Amino acid sequence: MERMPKWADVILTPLISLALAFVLSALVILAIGESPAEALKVMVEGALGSSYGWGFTLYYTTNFIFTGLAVMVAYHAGLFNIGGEGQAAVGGLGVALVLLALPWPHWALALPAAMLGAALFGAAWALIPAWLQARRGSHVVITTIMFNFIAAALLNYVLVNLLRPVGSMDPASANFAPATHLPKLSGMAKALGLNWGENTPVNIAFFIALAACLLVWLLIWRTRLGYEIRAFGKSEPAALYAGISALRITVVAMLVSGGLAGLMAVNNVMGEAERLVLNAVEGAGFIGIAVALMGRNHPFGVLLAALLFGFLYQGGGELALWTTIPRELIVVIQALVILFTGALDNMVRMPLERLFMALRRKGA
Amino acid sequence: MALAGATDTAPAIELRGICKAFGPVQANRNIDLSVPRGTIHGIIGENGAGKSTLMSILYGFYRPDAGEILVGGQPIAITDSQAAIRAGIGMVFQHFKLVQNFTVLENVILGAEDGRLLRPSLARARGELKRLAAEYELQVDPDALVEELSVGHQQRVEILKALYRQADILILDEPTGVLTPAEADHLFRILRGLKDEGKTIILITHKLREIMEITDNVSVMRRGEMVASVRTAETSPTQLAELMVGRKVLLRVEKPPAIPGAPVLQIRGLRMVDHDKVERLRGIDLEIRAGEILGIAGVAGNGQTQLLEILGGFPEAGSHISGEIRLNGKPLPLSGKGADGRSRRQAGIGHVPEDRQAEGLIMDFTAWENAAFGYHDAPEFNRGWLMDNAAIRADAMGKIERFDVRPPDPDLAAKSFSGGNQQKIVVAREIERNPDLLLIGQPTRGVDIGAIEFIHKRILALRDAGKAVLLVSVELDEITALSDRIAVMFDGRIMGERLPGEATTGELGCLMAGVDPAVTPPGAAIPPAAAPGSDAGGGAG
Amino acid sequence: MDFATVLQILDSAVRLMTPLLLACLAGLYSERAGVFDIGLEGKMLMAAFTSASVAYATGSAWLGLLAGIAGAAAMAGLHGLASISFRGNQLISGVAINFLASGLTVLLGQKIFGLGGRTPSLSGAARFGEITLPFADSLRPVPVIGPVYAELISGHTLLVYVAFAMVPLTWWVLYRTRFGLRLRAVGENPASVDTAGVSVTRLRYGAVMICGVLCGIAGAYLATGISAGFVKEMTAGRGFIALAALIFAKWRPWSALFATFLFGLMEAVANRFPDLDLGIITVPSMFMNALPYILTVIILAGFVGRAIPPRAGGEPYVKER
Amino acid sequence: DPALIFDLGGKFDKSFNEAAYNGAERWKAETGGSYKELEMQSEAMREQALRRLAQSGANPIVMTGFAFGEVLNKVAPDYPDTKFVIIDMVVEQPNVQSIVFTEEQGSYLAGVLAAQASKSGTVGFIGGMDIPLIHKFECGYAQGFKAAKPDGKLIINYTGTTPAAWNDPVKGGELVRAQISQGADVIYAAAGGTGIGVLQAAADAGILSIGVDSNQNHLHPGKVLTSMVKGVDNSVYEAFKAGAEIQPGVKVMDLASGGVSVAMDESNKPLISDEMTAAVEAATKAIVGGEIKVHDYMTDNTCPVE
Ligand SMILES: Nc1ncnc2c1ncn2[C@@H]1O[C@H](COP(=O)(O)OP(=O)(O)OP(=O)(O)O)[C@@H](O)[C@H]1O
Ligand SMILES: Nc1ncnc2c1ncn2[C@@H]1O[C@H](COP(=O)(O)OP(=O)(O)OP(=O)(O)O)[C@@H](O)[C@H]1O
Ligand SMILES: [Mg+2]
Ligand SMILES: [Mg+2]
Repeated sequence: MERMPKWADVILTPLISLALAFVLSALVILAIGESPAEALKVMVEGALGSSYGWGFTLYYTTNFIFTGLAVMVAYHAGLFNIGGEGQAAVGGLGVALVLLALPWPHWALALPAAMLGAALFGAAWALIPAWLQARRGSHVVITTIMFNFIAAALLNYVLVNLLRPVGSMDPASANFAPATHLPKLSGMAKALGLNWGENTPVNIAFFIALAACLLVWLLIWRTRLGYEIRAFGKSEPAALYAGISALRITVVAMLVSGGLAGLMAVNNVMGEAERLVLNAVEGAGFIGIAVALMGRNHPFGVLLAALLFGFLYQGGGELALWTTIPRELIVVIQALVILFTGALDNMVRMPLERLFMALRRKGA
Repeated sequence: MALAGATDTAPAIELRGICKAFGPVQANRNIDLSVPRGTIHGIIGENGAGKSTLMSILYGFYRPDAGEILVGGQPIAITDSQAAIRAGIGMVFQHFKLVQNFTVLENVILGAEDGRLLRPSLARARGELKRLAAEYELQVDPDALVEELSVGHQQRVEILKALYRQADILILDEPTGVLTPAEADHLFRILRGLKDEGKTIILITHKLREIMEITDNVSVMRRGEMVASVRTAETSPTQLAELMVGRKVLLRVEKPPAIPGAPVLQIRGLRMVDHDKVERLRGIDLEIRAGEILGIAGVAGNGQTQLLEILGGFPEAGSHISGEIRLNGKPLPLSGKGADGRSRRQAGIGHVPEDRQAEGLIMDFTAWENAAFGYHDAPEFNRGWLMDNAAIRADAMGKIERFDVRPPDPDLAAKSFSGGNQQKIVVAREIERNPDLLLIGQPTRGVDIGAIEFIHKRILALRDAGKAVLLVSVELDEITALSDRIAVMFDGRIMGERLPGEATTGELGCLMAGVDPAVTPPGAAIPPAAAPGSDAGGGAG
Repeated sequence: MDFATVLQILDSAVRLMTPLLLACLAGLYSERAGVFDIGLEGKMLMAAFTSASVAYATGSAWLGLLAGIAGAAAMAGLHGLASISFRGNQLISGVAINFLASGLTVLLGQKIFGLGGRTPSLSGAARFGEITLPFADSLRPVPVIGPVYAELISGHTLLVYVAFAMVPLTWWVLYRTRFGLRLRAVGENPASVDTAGVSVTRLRYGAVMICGVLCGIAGAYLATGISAGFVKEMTAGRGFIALAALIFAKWRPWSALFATFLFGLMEAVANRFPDLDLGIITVPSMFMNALPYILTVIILAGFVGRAIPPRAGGEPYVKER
Repeated sequence: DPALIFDLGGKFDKSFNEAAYNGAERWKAETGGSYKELEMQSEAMREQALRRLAQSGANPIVMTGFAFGEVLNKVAPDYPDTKFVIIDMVVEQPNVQSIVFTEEQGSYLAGVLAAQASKSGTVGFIGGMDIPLIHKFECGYAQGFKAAKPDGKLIINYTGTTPAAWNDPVKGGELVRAQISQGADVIYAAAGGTGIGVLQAAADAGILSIGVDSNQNHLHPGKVLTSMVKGVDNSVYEAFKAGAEIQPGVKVMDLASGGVSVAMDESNKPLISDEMTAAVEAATKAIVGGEIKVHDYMTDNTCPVE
């Protein structure tokens, strides 16, 4: 017998937590002398009020889906991958190398190759922490954090010394050839005669992200590997009993995780910047942690949470653009959302459970 | 109803109308209990009947939802364990509450220190332990780390903790589950000694024999309620069993004689040195034939776990194994490829692990997912790349029905089933695969009597279908009831083999303690309750 | 490399290790009590901000220190609330605290000072000055011991000495006092403490608050000791390095001293030799800067092996399911 | 109205974003006009910001930082009636004015001053994030220093490889101490927020430091030798003043035009001897006259002096 209905656990609790986070955010906005209502209006209009806002919101959502899925897959194997940031950065390097190495005639050819490059590079960056965890017991939380720093150093070196065109100020690679530019959603809409999201970066990678949600769902809940990943994540001794190799699951789960994080580069590097710039990931790897946790480590939840953070990111950007509220407000709101939905969710769940118990007793 | 013991003074403990709910589970329902001073009071009941909960409330570990507690006739509020300790109550929990990497001394003083600094407390405790040891035969090395002690010794530490706090009323929750008969006797001697001093003892146990042997009065719990309190002298095991389960139960299984066939499992000179370079198995030789149950008796921690794990394909990491194992005549690899759990299953070995909650089940998985655990890559559960969840569910439904798993809801998480029903899921999964060899460890640990009956029948049915069964249990009764041959393990060796008909409990007990009565004359010193280098695998029930 | 250079590098290592040591010991208290903490970074950052702000406003480094402790303690209280009272996920709570500190410091700083999250520079009594120990100058001419005393041991801010004193103190508290015994027990098996009649909740809150206080000192040192004011994100990953050091030290105080010294030393060496010339190749500065992180991974993998955390660590103590 | 867009560093970076902000504020104070300002929060937002401002009718739109180059190239043709001004980057579009500074020249003068002021003959350079733009400062400084003191020693450090390198005053201070221990007595900081720590630690240790971008002499009067000032504020001020009439094309702000200089004011007056003044003037004249060519690191990623 459950303490409360499933819908209350899965939907009501996070919604109330979210509401609490927003109430507190409003207090913070008041405290810095701004109007929460005004701020909310700017955010909602800027992020959701027009196809233009949606174009950006969905672009960020795409990033967060990839990093959120990455954290989620590792989490199911009982591994806390904080290295999405570094893996996505190195994934970007993979994309850049693939796209700059060959004269791709068409994006449709370049895209699979770039995806492969992104996933392979991202996975490779997760491999060492995974192996060290399985073989040497070095805690993956620490090693992935370290690998974020090392990735930053590596990218800096590669961009400044190897990929940067001579004479360019910018620590960035050369532009990718126009033939490799991914179709934007706005362009697709235009082909259908619609005027949607003109000049927004959301591109075909959004659909790849949606497909990734579906595939990850299949992987985790419909394949043997997923079954083993979940079993291993829930109980290591039981997995051993069943003949599930700890080394294999740790490594495979982290490879998939790193690969997903790496795939983010298809969106931001190939789809948006169309070249590799320094610090292209911009914290999406860390936001992925919050996205996965808020999404209850389910791909559908990840999708919704990514949308929420996409909204926060774009809305927050608009806030910083058009009001005097500093952009750090968004960091605070994100923190509160993570805190309330992730760490303090029992604060909401415990009273709710009591409420439902009381209701049931009365009903009985 | 009158209980044995002094009637003129107020009872040591009196509980009135105790209620306790854990969320939707009503663990204790309006419980009354009276324990006369200076008596040993037994409490029995099925798993989940609420015995531990009731005692934990008395000890201040849980707060009751309603009810009143009187100690020595005075109503007191037991808000936390400190209050219970002040009222002179001590408790030895079913799962010990010791800090594994602390010394005995540190564990004893924890929470009962004399001042802010440790040194004086430690000195005083050292002296006090010496005195208690002499007085009650409770010797333990005060500077030993608890994790290095055998379960029996750990239990002594728990008792010493209570005595150090000057407990007048001592609660013991299933203390004998992990002890040898000799150790249990030793414990009972101590308890009698304490009783003679005027202390009051409450003893929870599943073993009716112990109730009859040592208690003055006994109370029976069923589904959170106190159904009876009687004088032990005026009742019988059969009556108690009926009160417990609420129906008639067979206390013995009917067993037709075995018809052994060809050898299925042959083990020669099996040795194992674990990660810490401790030799756990010191040359095991065994043979099991088709249609035969070999029971392995022994105190937990004498290598049974390691034996099962090696056969099942998941020995402790970093261990070194040598020797020879043959299944149906074919050698089994001991390490590397082909030596993991998956390969062992493919070779025809089924395994009900000792610790069902940690190993046999994924507690967060649903019942139907668990019903395929370990066999999830079998062809009938898969369709190409994907798992065939419909087929797995259908298979699970069948198992739930045939094994009478309650509630019959395949979507319930394993953790939401009671221990007995969890065990049924594991047993169903392993037995219905029809393995050539079934390894089964502690099949009925913490399982209620009805389920025990059922599981025993299924094991026998497998045997009668011509399969080999290796049964490991710390319950001597279970071993003698089921086995066709009994091997006793001690300190990584097989001390001897007996036939169930001819071996007495005392003889097996001696073997379990490392003494061969055929070699050593009776009456020779029985070594103290120790299982050398024991890892005390007292797994959850 | 001459003796003077060695001394200077060691001297630099001492300064650089101080915030790491304080944060590492902070984490030690918390994690020994069974509450994991990846929010050391955020607590230090918050403390750096509050201490710099108050030190600027009052002109007193001491009040700044108190404010730093208060700031970090507030964050610690939040962590305690989430992970002890509400049995939340300790890792998530830590992540949230890092985000929160990172955002709040700039937001408040901008609101108060209007300098984009920076506080104005501190001077005079608003900073902890360097202390010259007695006889430092008169002993200087004595060979070896003189320079070591005058250069390496003398001449740090008070908080450096506090940090070093915390090591034996922590050891003593942990292994010689009742509080320490209970603290260690609650991180290994909270039920044992609970059944002994001691409140698990109170003990864990105590440990978490000590963690806050030490992080507060670390943050105050960053903002009012080693530098003069707050700059956004000024902790620059030191909280994570401290965490790595804690694991490296296997949650033991003297080992923590050693581990943080090693990290301080690595950074000091990388500062001193920005482009390490190895004859055949010159290691680019980018990799010298990443050296502490690379070495952390190597050390964790090669030398530490499986560091076994306190057994009850990371899990909330749940009595009733 | 004109508009100003700051780069990711934010307008209070104590560096060129802040200088741009000061220029805009000066224009506001003098003319009483108003302007729009924006701060970036992510890479993808650059284009968004440009388009939104152009659509809102802002003219001219001034932006700071090379990172806008790519985007501006793409956006500018879509708004032919809007004038754009980009600082620190050349964008060749008919409606764009590109303003670049010869930081190497200003840094050269800083190097000359450092050579004069140094008693030990050893000076230091502390950069923020290890990127080419900062090497440009470093290389100019090295050339000036070596020209004045051919056998002097120059110690170079960078704070890090992540954006955190711009905000690590603790490490900045520690680098100062490391350089002092190697004999440095004048240190040039081109490191954003980290530079604040550098100047502080230098002042604490009683040696001289050199500020960057804005005039930072006043931060520690009598302790900061000079500041290599980039006239970003002037450029923004001029652009705002010119309004929609601003001339497209490349505008090189060099020593000759006063685009870069070494700051001389009350704060550092006691530090600057007559010889120093003379040396700076001589070098300025030589650079302006073309006798001295200060090499720009960015042209070939190399520096002629070590
Ligand atoms: N901490 C807890 N949280 C939630 N439910 C609990 C808890 N402890 C016990 N229960 C539930 O309360 C009921 C009574 O459990 P209790 O442990 O008292 O039984 P018991 O009679 O001691 O059984 P056993 O013979 O297995 O020891 C069970 O249904 C159990 O699931
Ligand atoms: N977390 C839970 N949620 C819902 N029901 C539960 C939960 N835990 C236990 N129960 C219910 O409580 C009853 C008893 O469970 P419990 O695990 O205590 O049984 P048990 O026989 O005492 O097992 P064990 O011998 O393992 O202690 C079961 O019927 C089960 O459905
Ligand atoms: Mg139970
Ligand atoms: Mg019990």
